[in-house]
Amino acid sequence: MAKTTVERPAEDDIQRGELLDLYRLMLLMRRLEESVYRKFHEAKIGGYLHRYDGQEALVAGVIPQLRLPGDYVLCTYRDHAHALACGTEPKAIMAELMGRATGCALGKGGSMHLTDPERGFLGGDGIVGGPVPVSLGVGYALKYKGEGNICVCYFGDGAMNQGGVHEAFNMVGLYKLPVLYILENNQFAMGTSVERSTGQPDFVLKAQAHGIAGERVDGMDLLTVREAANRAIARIRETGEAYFLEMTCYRYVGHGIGDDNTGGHKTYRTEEEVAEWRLRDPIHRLRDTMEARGFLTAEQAEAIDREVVAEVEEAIAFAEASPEPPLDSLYENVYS
Amino acid sequence: MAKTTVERPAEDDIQRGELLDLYRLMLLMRRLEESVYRKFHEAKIGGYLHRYDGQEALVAGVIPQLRLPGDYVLCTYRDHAHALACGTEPKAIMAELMGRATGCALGKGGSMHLTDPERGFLGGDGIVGGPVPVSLGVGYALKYKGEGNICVCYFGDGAMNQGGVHEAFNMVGLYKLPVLYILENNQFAMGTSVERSTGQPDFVLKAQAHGIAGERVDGMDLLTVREAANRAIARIRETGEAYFLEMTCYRYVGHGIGDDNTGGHKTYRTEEEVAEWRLRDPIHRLRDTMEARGFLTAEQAEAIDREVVAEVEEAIAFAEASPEPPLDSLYENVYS
Amino acid sequence: MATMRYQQALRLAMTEEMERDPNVFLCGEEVGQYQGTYRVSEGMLQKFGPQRIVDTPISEIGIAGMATGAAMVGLRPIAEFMTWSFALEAMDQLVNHAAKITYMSGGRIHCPVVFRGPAGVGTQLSAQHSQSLESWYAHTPGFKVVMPATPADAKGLLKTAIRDNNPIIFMEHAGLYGTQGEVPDDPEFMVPFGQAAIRREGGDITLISYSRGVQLCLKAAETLAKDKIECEVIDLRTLVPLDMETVLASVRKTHHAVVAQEEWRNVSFGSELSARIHEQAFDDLDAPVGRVGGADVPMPYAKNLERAAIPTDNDIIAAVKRALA
Amino acid sequence: MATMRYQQALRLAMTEEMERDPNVFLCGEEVGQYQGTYRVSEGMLQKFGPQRIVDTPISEIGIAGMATGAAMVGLRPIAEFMTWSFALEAMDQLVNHAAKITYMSGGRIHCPVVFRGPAGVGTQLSAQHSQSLESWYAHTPGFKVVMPATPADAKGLLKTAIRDNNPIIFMEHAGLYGTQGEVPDDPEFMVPFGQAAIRREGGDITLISYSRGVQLCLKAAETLAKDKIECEVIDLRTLVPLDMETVLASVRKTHHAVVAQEEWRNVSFGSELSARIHEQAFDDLDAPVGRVGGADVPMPYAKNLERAAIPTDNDIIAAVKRALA
Ligand SMILES: Cc1ncc(C[n+]2csc(CCOP(=O)(O)OP(=O)(O)O)c2C)c(N)n1
Ligand SMILES: Cc1ncc(C[n+]2csc(CCOP(=O)(O)OP(=O)(O)O)c2C)c(N)n1
Ligand SMILES: [Mg+2]
Ligand SMILES: [Mg+2]
Repeated sequence: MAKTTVERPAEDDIQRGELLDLYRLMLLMRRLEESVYRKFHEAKIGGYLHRYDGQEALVAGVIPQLRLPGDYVLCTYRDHAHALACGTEPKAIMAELMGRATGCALGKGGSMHLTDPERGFLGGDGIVGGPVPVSLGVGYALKYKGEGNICVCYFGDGAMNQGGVHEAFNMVGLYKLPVLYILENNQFAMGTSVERSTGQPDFVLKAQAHGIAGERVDGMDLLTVREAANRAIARIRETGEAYFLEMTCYRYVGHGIGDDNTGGHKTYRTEEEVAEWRLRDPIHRLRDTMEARGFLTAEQAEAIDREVVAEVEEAIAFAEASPEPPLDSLYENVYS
Repeated sequence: MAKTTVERPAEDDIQRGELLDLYRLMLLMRRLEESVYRKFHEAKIGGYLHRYDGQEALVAGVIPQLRLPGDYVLCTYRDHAHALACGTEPKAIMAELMGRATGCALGKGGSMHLTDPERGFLGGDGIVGGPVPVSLGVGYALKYKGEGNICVCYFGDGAMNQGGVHEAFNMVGLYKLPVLYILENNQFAMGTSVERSTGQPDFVLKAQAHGIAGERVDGMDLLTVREAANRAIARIRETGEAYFLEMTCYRYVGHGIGDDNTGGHKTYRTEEEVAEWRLRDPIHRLRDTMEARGFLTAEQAEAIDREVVAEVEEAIAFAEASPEPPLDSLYENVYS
Repeated sequence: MATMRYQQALRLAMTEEMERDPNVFLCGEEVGQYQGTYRVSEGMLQKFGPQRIVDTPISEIGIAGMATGAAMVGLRPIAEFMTWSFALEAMDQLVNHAAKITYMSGGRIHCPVVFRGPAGVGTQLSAQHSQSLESWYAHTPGFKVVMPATPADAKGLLKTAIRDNNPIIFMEHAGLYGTQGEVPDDPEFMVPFGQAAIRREGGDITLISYSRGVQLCLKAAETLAKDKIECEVIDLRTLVPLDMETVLASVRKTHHAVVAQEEWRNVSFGSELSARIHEQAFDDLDAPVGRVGGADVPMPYAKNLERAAIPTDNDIIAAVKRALA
Repeated sequence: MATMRYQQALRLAMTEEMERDPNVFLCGEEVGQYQGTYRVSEGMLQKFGPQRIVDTPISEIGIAGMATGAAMVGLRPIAEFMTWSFALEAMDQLVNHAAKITYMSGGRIHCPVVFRGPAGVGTQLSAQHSQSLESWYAHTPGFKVVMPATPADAKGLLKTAIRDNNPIIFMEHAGLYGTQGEVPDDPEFMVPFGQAAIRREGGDITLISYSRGVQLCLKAAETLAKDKIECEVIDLRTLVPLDMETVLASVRKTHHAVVAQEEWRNVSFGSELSARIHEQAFDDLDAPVGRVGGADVPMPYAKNLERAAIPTDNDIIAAVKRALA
């Protein structure tokens, strides 16, 4: 993951350093997401575009604890934060969003298909539930190779209603594979709330029904997520068996750029509801904790923010200056 | 269902009459199944062929309690018994098995696709798990029409590993639809035992995870099945909500004609295991009970058996005497 | 007659049919409270209520089974796929159930269901969301395959589909939703299946297409007219049933043909059409039938690559010139 | 050289490749303890153990995902579908994942996986179990589509498939499993993709097919030889990549062609082949390319109807006579 440049005190305060890194990472995610709609409206970015604002702790609390490369990460189309956490350069991400030759997928994937296999990031997936059957295969391969690595697979609450997810869960439970499932329960699948989409809302029970143990976690608090993920990862490395974490969280913006365009979100939630969840913002919460513990001053926070914003602007400049993919690459990569 | 012609005592003993009917029905199922392999080896029947020997109580204990027509029945390719219980003539069944114009599907469906919609039998399905998503639609339509009818959907233990089953369960649980699910847990999916195919073997829990209540039932005992089905049906008609019955049972013969040909079953179970289950045979068990209660004498039992065998032979003769479908029917029924 | 968008015409067709027949209902993801991902069903939940406008979980197998099962017992469901790409999840229910139940039951069970939703390419949705696969459905006996090119056809063909007693694959083009056109408001206005429309008459060459491909053909025809090349443009409307009479009559007149589609070109509907024209009008042809189709690659995201992957009127013009050379 | 059955040749190919490369494994329903539904993997569990011969639940989406995911991180899985009809359940994992991941990742992720299993018709399995859909896969960019007709090709093509770095659709014909033939036992014997085999030389007409269709063509050719009609019979071996050179060279010599397949005829691989021959050899053709295919109906169960639905050598003979008339 990106390293902070804030000066450290002489005495090497690991915990402080770690928290600063995570704070910076979450802020980088937020600032990057805040920039993409602007670029979409400037017609620099096209297609579907899904932001992670509000869910940052689910990624910052988990991925930095992995061994990358070695372990693997799979996620949905809402994948910008995951790529950042795996260490993909903001430049390569922004260039991919703009469909440039310098993008992490040479401009062929776009927002929903960021990828960086050398860093263990197997990419986003545009199909709801799609990464879960794939995680079964990745998990099987990791067990097969026997090097003690694990696979982390992110997916949404709406994906719990995909049959393929249940087939894969059952097989992962049956074969006992080293996969950590992170359910990004942000309360909605597009405009459909969890209550309107499931016959039984306890997702942990759905995983247990296939032989995968799990628990529910407050996904709005980085330290809570980090602690739960730490336990889960240790347990998986030790037992080789899968674990399921349902993370309660919330997406601040519409489902995707289209949702905002249509104002569709007004049909499924109120501005008040969004405002209430924003009060639990994981970035502010971490900042308060760190300030309380004397890990971070207002000035340092400002500095980090300026840095991060600069990094995003730099990525944008890089992407905009990058060439489009050559036309003859159209027929390349269809086959290996 | 087929009526018995055994004389009744003057005082109308309903319970006795009912039990005799069910005994006769189960015996008819058994004798019919015993005849089909013979006909296959005579090359009168082709394709796949799956027998129900040993599982008769799952059908005899449930379907006769339905309102047919009105209610609907869906099941798997192992469907001969279900058709008989719905009242499809043995002649029409045997003719279908032999691919004759007089078959219940004009010879176009065969063993796996017996059907009799006018009697509420929506047919067998060659796809594992296939009937379950369909049952969601049938259940939705029954609720939509609001006439208090229900759908009964049979499927196997192996089908619990099909994603479509989980999608449908969740939606049936969400919409609260009048469907009775009968899991024919005969311990194996072809050569794969339940233990080797699921990450968590409590199937009732899998249904509950989607909001469908259920229980496990001894499927080798007709009276137990009948009582459980009676409660379940009443409950569904009253609440309009689905219910799930996992029926423990056993198939005496190979998975299908192919299994017997290849001797494949020797790879997954012993003759001793089969013999043990045969000791719990539902037909013998009912016969013993009825003899004990003085409902049935050895002579009457013999008479019923002779009758039933004659009925099967008559069906065979009818089928063999029936014409093949006309060649120009090949292009008929592709569209309605 | 009223001027409306393709999208509104679809809504009007569904609304009229639901008013006419209480057995018709609509189910799919976000069709109700959210007012439709592409606004096709906007307002219908308020009008018909939750029993007839059914929001579903993200469960395409469930949606397809729900529609198929309900159709088997007498309802007339309309199932919306948020986009046709997601129907890949439901392929078993579609192909091994909906399309075959009538045949397997010897005609005793009917399956009057419409599977509809947007397909089509062109807005950088990238590989997983940019395929329509009409060729797959046309290959599969039991389906009728409908692909309207105009608002009037969107209404007339959808009404015909809803009243048909068979499983219908009704593919809309997301890129056409916004297009305006005259639409008859007569509630009995229907467009029959299997009757192609001649969108432009011409004697030099026959251009055959469907869905948005028709627009490309008309655009190409206009340009070519300036060079005194007169194209006859045929809109097939339905791929199954297929109106070969209209196609052959035109080819016998023009002696040249180009078939155009946005979908992948290899082993596609265009292949079938080309093969049939060669088989049935071989001696009338002065040149082999030209084919224009999408590049045989998963759709790339980058704007310039996507543009290069999708056929344009210029590709059609080039094919016409090759055919007439 | 050894004489063995098609089925044994497949087993030999998998066994040799698994001995050669520890990253190769086989997963599927009943491939292990049950010894394979059609005995293709008989004895392999005993030889390679449960980690490399993996019995799966009846979960085709899971099987496809397991193979795709494992391939993405460096293993070389072989996934068996008990029959190809059941791949309908897994279509999203196959088409929207396996076939596209390489392209979507800009070539950074590879997907060396073989999806194999029996297809084919002819034993009264009725509608849901009687379809191969090779046309669907051939339509989809990203797949290579392989359909061996002989025991030697079964071995040589499967070995090439296992060593290929792309998702391979490897369709066997259940009706060919029992056929005997000479098979090279050299562990380096491979049959390259995209090289058709001329199974019989002849100057009057070119018959092009694959899988069991090749046998029908050879049978028809024998009969026709008695009437002094010499057929050249081409076995394509792989539908993607497609060896048009061999096809065109033959057609330029014979000036007549018939394409034959057992699969449904409408919008099929045969349509593409016919279209291409017309496009690329129009002036060499003395008659339109004939097409023979299965009846466009869901497969009926009754023996007489099934027989009528499946093409025979007589249908090919009739097509040849029409072409030469
Ligand atoms: C199989 C499939 N069906 C439908 C869609 C369209 N779609 C994209 S995202 C989405 C909502 C998913 O919600 P959830 O799983 O909760 O993830 P979130 O977007 O909330 O992160 C839908 C319906 C899709 N991409 N794939
Ligand atoms: C989707 C699908 N996969 C595989 C098959 C092949 N198959 C037919 S029956 C069967 C076993 C099913 O076992 P179970 O569900 O327990 O039912 P049972 O045969 O025991 O009654 C299999 C694997 C199929 N018909 N459909
Ligand atoms: Mg969500
Ligand atoms: Mg079973």
